[in-house]
Amino acid sequence: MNLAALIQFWPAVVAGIVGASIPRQAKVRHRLGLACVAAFAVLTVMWLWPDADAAKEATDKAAGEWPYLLDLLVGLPIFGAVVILFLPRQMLSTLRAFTYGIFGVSFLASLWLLRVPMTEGWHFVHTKDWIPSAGIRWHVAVDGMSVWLVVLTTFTTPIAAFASFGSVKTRVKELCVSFLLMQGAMLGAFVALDMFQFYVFWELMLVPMFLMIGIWGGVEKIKASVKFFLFTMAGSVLMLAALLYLVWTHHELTGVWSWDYLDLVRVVLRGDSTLSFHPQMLGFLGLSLAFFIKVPMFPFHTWLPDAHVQAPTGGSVVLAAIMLKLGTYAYMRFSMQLFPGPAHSMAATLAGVAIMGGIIYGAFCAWKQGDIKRLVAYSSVAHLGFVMLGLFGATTGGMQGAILQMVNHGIATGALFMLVGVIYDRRHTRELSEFGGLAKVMPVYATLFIIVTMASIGVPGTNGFVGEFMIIAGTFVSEPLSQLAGLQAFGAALGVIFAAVYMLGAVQKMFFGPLTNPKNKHLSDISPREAVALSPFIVMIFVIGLFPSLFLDRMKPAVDMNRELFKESGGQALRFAKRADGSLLDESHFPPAFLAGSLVKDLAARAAADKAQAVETAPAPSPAPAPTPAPTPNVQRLPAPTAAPPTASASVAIPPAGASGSAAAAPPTASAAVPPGGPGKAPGQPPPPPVSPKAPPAEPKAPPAPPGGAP
Amino acid sequence: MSAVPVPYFLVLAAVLFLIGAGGFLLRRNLLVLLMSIELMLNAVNLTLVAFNRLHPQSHGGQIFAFFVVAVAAAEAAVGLAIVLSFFRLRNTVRADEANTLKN
Amino acid sequence: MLSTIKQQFPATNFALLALILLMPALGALINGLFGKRMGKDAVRLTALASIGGSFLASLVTFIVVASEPGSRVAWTAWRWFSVTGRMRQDVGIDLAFSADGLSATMLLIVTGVGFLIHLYSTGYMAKDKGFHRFFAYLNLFIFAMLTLVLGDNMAVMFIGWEGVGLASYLLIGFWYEDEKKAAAGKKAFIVNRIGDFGLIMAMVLLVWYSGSLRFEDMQQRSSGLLTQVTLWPVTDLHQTIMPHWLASALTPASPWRVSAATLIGIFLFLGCAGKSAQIPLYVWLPDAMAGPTPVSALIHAATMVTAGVYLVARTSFVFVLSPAALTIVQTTGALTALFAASIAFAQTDLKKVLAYSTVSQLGFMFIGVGSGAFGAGMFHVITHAFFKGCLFLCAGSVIHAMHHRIHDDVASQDMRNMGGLRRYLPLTHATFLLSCIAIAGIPPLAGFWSKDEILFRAFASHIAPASAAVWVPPAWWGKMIFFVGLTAAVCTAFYMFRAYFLTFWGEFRGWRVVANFRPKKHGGHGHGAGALAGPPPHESPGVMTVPLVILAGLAVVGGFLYAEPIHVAPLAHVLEPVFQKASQSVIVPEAAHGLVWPLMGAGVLAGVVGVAAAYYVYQVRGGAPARAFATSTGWFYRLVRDKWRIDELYQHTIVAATHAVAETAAAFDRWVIDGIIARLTAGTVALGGALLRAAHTGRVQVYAASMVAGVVGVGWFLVRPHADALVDTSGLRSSGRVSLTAASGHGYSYRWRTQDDDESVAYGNDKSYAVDLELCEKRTVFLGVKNAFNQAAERKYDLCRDANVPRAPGSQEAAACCSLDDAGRETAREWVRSKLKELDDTQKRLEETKRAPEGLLKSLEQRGIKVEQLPGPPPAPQPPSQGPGGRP
Amino acid sequence: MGKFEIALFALCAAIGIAGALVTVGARRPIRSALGLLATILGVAGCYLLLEAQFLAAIQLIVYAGAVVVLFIFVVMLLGSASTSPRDAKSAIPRYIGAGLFLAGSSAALLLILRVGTKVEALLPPAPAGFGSVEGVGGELFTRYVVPFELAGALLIVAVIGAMAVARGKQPDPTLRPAADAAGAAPPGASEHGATEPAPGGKAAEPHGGA
Repeated sequence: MNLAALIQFWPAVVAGIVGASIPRQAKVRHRLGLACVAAFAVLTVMWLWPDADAAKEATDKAAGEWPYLLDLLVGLPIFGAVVILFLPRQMLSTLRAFTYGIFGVSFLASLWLLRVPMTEGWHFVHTKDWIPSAGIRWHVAVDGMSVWLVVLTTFTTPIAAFASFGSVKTRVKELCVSFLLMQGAMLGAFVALDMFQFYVFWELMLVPMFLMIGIWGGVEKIKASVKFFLFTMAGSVLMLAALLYLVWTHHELTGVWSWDYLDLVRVVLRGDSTLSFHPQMLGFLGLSLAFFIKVPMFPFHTWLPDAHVQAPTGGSVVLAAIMLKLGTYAYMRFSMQLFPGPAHSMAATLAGVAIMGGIIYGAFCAWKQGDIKRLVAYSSVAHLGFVMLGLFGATTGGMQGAILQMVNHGIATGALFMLVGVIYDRRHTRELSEFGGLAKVMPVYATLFIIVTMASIGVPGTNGFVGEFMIIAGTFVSEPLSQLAGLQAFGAALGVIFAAVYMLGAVQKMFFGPLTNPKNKHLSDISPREAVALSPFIVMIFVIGLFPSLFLDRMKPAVDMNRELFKESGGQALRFAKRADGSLLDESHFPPAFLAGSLVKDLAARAAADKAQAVETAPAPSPAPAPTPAPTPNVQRLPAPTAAPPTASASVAIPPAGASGSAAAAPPTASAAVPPGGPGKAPGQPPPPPVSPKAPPAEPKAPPAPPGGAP
Repeated sequence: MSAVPVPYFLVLAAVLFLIGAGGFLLRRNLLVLLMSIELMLNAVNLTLVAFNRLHPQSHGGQIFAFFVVAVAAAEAAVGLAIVLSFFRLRNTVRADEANTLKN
Repeated sequence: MLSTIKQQFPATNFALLALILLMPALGALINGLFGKRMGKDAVRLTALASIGGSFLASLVTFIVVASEPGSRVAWTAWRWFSVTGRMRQDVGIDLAFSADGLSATMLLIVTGVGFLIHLYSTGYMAKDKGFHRFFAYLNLFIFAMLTLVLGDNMAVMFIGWEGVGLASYLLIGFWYEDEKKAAAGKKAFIVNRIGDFGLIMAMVLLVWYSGSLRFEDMQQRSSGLLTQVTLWPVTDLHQTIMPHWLASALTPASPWRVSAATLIGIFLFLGCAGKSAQIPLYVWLPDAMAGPTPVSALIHAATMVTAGVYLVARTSFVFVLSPAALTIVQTTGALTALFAASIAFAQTDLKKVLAYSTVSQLGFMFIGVGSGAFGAGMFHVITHAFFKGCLFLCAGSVIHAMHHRIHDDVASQDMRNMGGLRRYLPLTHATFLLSCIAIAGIPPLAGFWSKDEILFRAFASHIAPASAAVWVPPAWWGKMIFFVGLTAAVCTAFYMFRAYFLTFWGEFRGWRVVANFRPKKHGGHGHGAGALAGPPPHESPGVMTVPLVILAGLAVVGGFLYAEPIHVAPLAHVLEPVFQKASQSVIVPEAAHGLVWPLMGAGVLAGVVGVAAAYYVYQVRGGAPARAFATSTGWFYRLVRDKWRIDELYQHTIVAATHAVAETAAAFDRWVIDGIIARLTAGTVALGGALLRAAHTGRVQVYAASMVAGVVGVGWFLVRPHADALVDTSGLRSSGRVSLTAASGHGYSYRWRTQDDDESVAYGNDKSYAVDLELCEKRTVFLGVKNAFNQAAERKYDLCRDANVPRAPGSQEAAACCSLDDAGRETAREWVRSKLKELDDTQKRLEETKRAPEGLLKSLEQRGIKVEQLPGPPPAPQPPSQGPGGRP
Repeated sequence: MGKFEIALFALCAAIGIAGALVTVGARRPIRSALGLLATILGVAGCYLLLEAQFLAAIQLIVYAGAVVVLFIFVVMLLGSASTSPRDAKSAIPRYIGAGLFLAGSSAALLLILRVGTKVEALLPPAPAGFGSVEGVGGELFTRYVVPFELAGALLIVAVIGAMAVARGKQPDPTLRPAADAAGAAPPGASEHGATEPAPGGKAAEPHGGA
C-alpha cells in the first residue's frame, strides 16, 4: 500500500476526526466508535463508487466467488448460538464478546458479497444433497435482489444486539443465543433457493423472535408472542400446501421429485377449464397469503402492533428492520415467479389493498395511537404498503424502488425503535401523553429523533424519498396495473401527506410544548453508548439518500431479468391456463444464467457423468450401450427441447387406439411431457378423451373412442 | 354328552354377560364393579368353550379361556389392591368419589 | 477577468456552483454540531462568512451568466437514481445544478438579502440562548433555497423545495417551549407537504409525457404535453362491480378529458399554492409569524414564499401550453391579493399586517406570471424582497425596542401599544416610510414599476392557444383581473399607511416615558394598568439598522432594474432569454402599447388615493371613522378581524373529517379486524374446549357407558344394510349402454327392478345389471339389498340418455333430460345421428393419412436405425402447437 | 341320556343366572361375593357339559378358590365401610340408564336370534381325550408355550404390582434423623387430616417441589 494509495483515503480520515469530535464529553471508546462509523461510511461510498469499479474489477476477478461464503454466513451464527450454550452463564462479558465476534465476522464476510459485480444470474452458488430421495437439497445463492437484504441483516442485527445488551441485564446468555439464531435463520431464508430449505428457515426464524418477545417482553408478552407465532404459522402452513402441490405437479410432469426453486419455476399448475386457472389462483393465494401475513398486508396486520409493543428494543429493531422484509422479498422472488399468471392478473386488486389498506389506512391508524411503539408499528404497515405497491407494479424502477425502500424502512424504523428504546429505558412508559417538551431536556435526542422522522417521512435528501418516488413513478408506468395505474399513483402520493401528519404529530407531542410532566424534568440526554449504536443508522440515512445509485446499480441486472421473466411467463401462463393437466414451461423460455443450478439439470448432469463413466470402464460388447439404469429412469425423457405441452394427446384430435398403442403412435420425438397414459394412470384403463382446447363448441366434446378402445 | 345344543350355552353366556355389564354400569360399589367384571369374563369363557366344543379339532378355545382365567386372576388382584389403597385415601369405596379426572 | 473566470470554471463543469452550495451547508454543519462549544462570536463569524462567501460566488456567477445572454452554467455531481419511463426506458435523474438568467438573479436575491438578514439577526437574537441553533437552521435554510433555485432537474429542485419546508418548520417552531409556536411550525410543514404532493404528481406526469425531469429536455419535448388525458371514468371496472343505477350515474355522458399540460399545470400550481401561500393553502403563513422576526423577513418575505412564483416561471413551457392553467393561476392570484388585503385592514398585530400584505403581494406576482408576463412577475419578486424585507426588519427593530419593557410576545407586537415612535426610532421610521411608499406603488420607487408592469400585462396580454380545441379565457377576463388588481393596490396602500400612522405617528401608548428611568431593584416590572413607566424606546444597534438602510436604498433604486415603460431594463436581457420560448405564444396587441401611460396613471392614482385615505382616517380624524365603521357593522368587522374565519372553516371541515376517519380506522382496526381475526378465533377455540371439557365427569362408569353407546352405534351401522351401486356411463353416448354394479356386503342378497315391475321380485345374487337406453329415453332402476339380519334397503337410480351433453345421472338436471317435446326430441335425435356419422368418416380419413408415415417409421426401426427426433412439427396435421414463445 | 343333560344344563344355568343376579343386586358385598361363587360353580358345570373337564377344574381351583376368596378377604378387610350407603340423589338417572341398557340389550338379543339357528343338529360326540388334561396340556405346551410363559410372567408382575399398590409408600427410615423421629409429627401428617393413623406412610407424600 504505497503512500499514494494511503493518500486517497484522506476523506475517510477527515470523517473519522469529525466523528470523534462530535460528542462533548464521552469515553474514548465511544469517540472511537463514532469515528469508525463515520470513516466506514465514507469508505463504503468511495469503495462502491461506480467509476472506481474499473480499478476494483481486476482485484475482484482474483477473489472470485468462494462457494462456501454463504454457508459460512448462514452457518456461523447458528454454530455460534450452539457454542454459546456451553459457555458459563455468569461470564457476561465473554458472552457479549463472543457474540460481537461472530457478528463482526459475518458482517465482514457479507461485505465480500459486494465486491463481486452482481451480474444477471446467481452468485456464490453452492448446492449439496440433503434428502436426495425427496429431491431436497441445500441450494444457496445470492443475486442482485437479495444481496442488499443480506447485508442489511448482517448490518442491523449486531446494532440491535449492541443496543439491547445495554438495557437487558437478565438471562443474557439466552439473549445472545436468540440473536445469533435469528441472524442465521434470516440469512438462511434470504439465500435459500430450495423451497424446502426456505420453508425450514422461514419457520426457524420464528422461534428466536417468539422467545425474545416471550422472555424479555413487556406486560402482555405471552399473549403477543403467541399471537405473532400463530399468525405466521397459519400462513406458512398454507404456503407448505401450495409448495407440496407444486412439487407433486412437477413430479407428475417430469417424473422427478424436486423442491428446487429453479425447477418449480417451470411448472404451470393445472388450470381447471371451468374456472379461470382455478388451481393456479389457489396456489398463488396459498403461497402469497403466508407472505402477506408476514409483510404484513392490510387484513392480517394486527399482530404487528401487539408484537412490537411487547417486544424488547433489540427484538423490535430486528423484527421491524429485517423480518418484515422476508415477506416482501419472498413475494417478489417466489410468488411472482412461481405463479406469474395470477400475480399478473391480481396485481391491480392487490395494489388497491396495498394503497387503501396499507398506506392510507396504516397512516390513519398510526395517527390515532397513544403508544409511540404502536404508532411506529402502524407506520411500518404504511411503509410496507409502499413496498408491496412497488412489487405489484412490476416495473424495473418500481421493483428497484421497492427493494431500496425495504432497506430504507429497515434503517429508518430500526432507528426509530432504538430511539423509543432510549426513552423507554429512562421513563419505562411509551404513552405519548406522558411526554412533552423533551427537547429542552434532551436536545441531542430530539435532533436525532427529528432526523430519523424526516427519513421516515421521506424528505428528499434522506433515503425515504428515493424509494417512495421510484415506487410512485413505477406505479404510474406499470403495465399490470393498466388503467388503474394513474389513480393508484395518486393514492400512493397521498400517503406522503399522511406520513407527515402522524409523524410530526408524534414529534410535537413528545418534544415541543411546555415541560409539564415533573418526571421529565431531569431526564439525562442520550448517552454516548446509545448515540454510537444509533450513528450507523443516521449515517446510512444520508448515504443512501445522497448516493442511492451505488445500491441501485447492484440490483439492476437481477431486477431487469426477473421483471422480464415475470412479464413473459405471465403471458405464457395465461395461454396455458386452460390446460387440463398442468404443463412445463420450456427451458429456452428462461435465461440460461437463471436455470444454472437447478436440481433437474444437476441430476441430468450426474446421469450423463455416470453413463460416460460406465461406457469408459466396461466397453460393453453390444453395439448399443444398454441404457444404464439412471437413478430416475424417466430423466432421459426430460431435457428434450421439444414443444413443452404434451404433444401426443393435445395436438392429435383423435386419440390413438388404446393406451399401450399411444407410445408407438406418438411422433418419434421423445415427448417432453407426459405421454397421454402417464405413469399416474392405471395402464389398463383407456385414456380419458383429452379435452382439446381448440374443439369448436358446437362439435360434441370429444370424438367417441373407437368401440374397441376399452381393452 | 352331546344332547345340549351349543346355542343354549351361548344364550346363557349372553345373559350372564349382560347382567355383568349392567352391574358394572349401575352399581356404585367398587367391589361390585370388580365382581361384575369377573362375571363378564366368565361369560366370555363360556362362549369360548362352547364354540370350542363345536369345532373340537383343537383346544384353542379352551386354552384361550385358560389364559383368560389367568389374566382375570391377575386383574382381580391388582384391582383389589387399588381398591384398598383408594379406600385408605378416600375412606370410602363409592366409585363416584374417584372423580379427580373431572373437567 | 471574466475570461479567466470562464477559463477557470468551464460552463459545463461550473464548480463555482458547488462552492455556492457548499458554504452554507458547511456553515450549518459547523454551527449545528460545534456551535455551543464555539461560543457566540465564532458562530456569528461562521454564519456570516458562509453566506458572504456564497454571495460573492453568486455575484461571480451572475456576471458570467449575464455576460452573454441565454447562457447557462451547469455542474453535474453524480447520478442520483433512475426511474422507469413510459417505454420502460431508464430515465436517469442526476444530482445536477445549473444557473441561467433566472436562477442567477434568484441567487443574488437569496444570498444578498440572506446576508443582510443574517447580519440583522446577529443583533436581534444576541440575547437568545439558542443562538447557535438559530444560525444553523438559517444556514440550512439558505442551503435548501439555493438547491431549489439551482436545481437542474425537478427532483433536485424538489430536494430544495422540501428542504426549505423543513427549515421553515424548524425556524417557525424555534421557540418550541410555547405550544402555539410549535403547532404553527407543524401546520406550516403539513400544508407545504400537501403542496409537495401536487409537485410529486406533476413530476410523475412529466416523466410519463416528456421522458425526463431535466428542465431543458422537458422544454424541448413539451409538445407531448398536448395529449388528452381522461380523468373520469378511469376504468370500466365500476360497470361490473357497482349496481347498474350507480354505475350509469357515475359514467358521465362524455368522459372528462383535459390536456396533459393543464393537468400538470394544476398539480404544479397546487405545489406553488402550498409554498407561496395562495388561496386554498395560505393559512400557514399568518401563523408562521410565531417565528422570530428575521425568520419572517427571510423566509416569509424574501425567499421561500417566492419559490412558487419561481416554479411557475421555470415551468413556463407547461403553463403556456394550457391557457386554462394560466387563467387558474391568474385568477387565484387576483383573488388572494384582494382577499388578503381585506384581512390586513383589521389586523392590530404589526407582523400579521405584514404577513397578509405578503400574501397579497404574492397574489400580484401570480397575476403577473399568470398573464404570461414571467419577467414582470419575477421582477416583482425582486422588488418585493427588498421592500417587504425592509418592512419586516423595521417591524423587528420596533418589536426589539418594545421588548425592553413589554416582554409578552403578543403585546409587544400590538400596534395599539405603539404610536409616536417617530421621535424615538428615527432611522427605523425613515426606512419604514420609504418601504411603505415603495409598496404602495408610488413612482419612482421600485414597487410602482413592478406592480404597474404586472397590471398592464394582465390588462393587455393574452395567450395564443396551440390549437383551436384548447379552451381560452374570454377577452374581458384580463380587464377584470386588472380592476381587481387595482382595488387590491388601493387596499395595499391604505393598510400599509394605516400601519405606518398607527406605529410612528400620534402619541406613544407603550408606557409612560420617564427621562432618566432607573428600574427598581425588585419587581421593577409591576404592570399596573397604564402605570408602566420606562425609559424612552431606543433605536436598535447599528448592526440592525445598516441592513434596514441598504434594503430601503434598494427599494428606492430597485425599480430601474426592469422599468419597461421608460425602457431602462438592464435586468430584462438577463431574464428574457429564459422565457424566450414561452413568451412566443404570449401576445401583447400593438394597440395596447398605447395604453401603457394611462394605465400607469391609474396605478399611481390608486396608490395616492390609498395613502390619502389612510392619512385622512388615521391622522386627521385620529382613527375615529375606523372605530365608527367597526361599531356600525359589528359582525362584519369581527368577521374580517378573525380572518374571515377560514382557519375555523378548515378546522371544522377538512381537519375534523380526517380526524373522524382516523378515529374510525383505529377503532375499526382494534375491534373489527383484530376482533375478527384474533379474538373471534381465540373465542371459538376456547368455547369448543369448554364444551368438550363438560363431557368429562371423571366417573369411570360414565366413561364405560359412553363406550357402550359407541359400541351400540357401530353395531347399528354394521347391522343396517347399505344399498349402493357404481354406475358406468362410459358407453352411454355411443351405445346407450349403462351398467350398474352393486356394492357387496356381509351376507347380502340383491334385487334389481325397474319402475314398472312390482315389489315381488325375489332377492338373487347377481351384483351387476345393465340396461340399454334409446336416445332421449329416461328409465329408473331400483336396487334392493337384504343382509344376514334380513334388514332390507333400497335405492333409486334415474338413467337418462340426453341429446348432446351426457349430464351425470341422478343429478337434478336428469329430470330435465330431453325436456323437448316429442317432436323436438325426434329432430334432436336426427341431428345427433347425422353429427355422429360425420365424425365417424372424418376419423376414418385421419386413419389413412396417419398410416402412411408410420409404415415408413416401422420399416426404419426394423433395420435398427435409431431415428433422431425430427426437427420441426411431425407430418401429421397438427393444430398450431403451443410452441414456446422463446426469449425474444 | 339327553334329558339328564338338559336337566343338568338347566340347573347350572339357573345357578349361574341366580348367582349373577345376586352378585349385581345384593346390597352387602359379602353376598355379592357369594353370588359370584355360585355363578362360577354354574359355569364350571357348563364346562363339564361341554367336555372341558380340565377347564372346569381350573375354574374351580383358580376362580372359586383364589379370586372369590380374595374378594371375600378384601370385603372382610374393609369391614363395615365396604357397604356403600343407599344414595337417593342420583337414583333417577340410574334407573333411566338401567331401563335404556335393558332395552338395548334385549333388542340386540332379538336381532341376533333372528339370524336363525342353523346349529340345530345334535353335536357329534367329542373325540376321545378332548378337553382332558392330556389333550389341553399337550397343546398348551406345544403350540401355546410362549403365551403360557407370558401368562406366568404376567402373574408375577401382577403380584408385585398389587403388593406395591396396596402397601403404599413407607417413609424411608434412613432419611429422617433419629432425634426427631419421636417428637415432631411426620411432615406429611397434617396434610390429610386423616383421623386414624393408617398403616404405613401417606399415599401421596408431597415429594420434591411442585
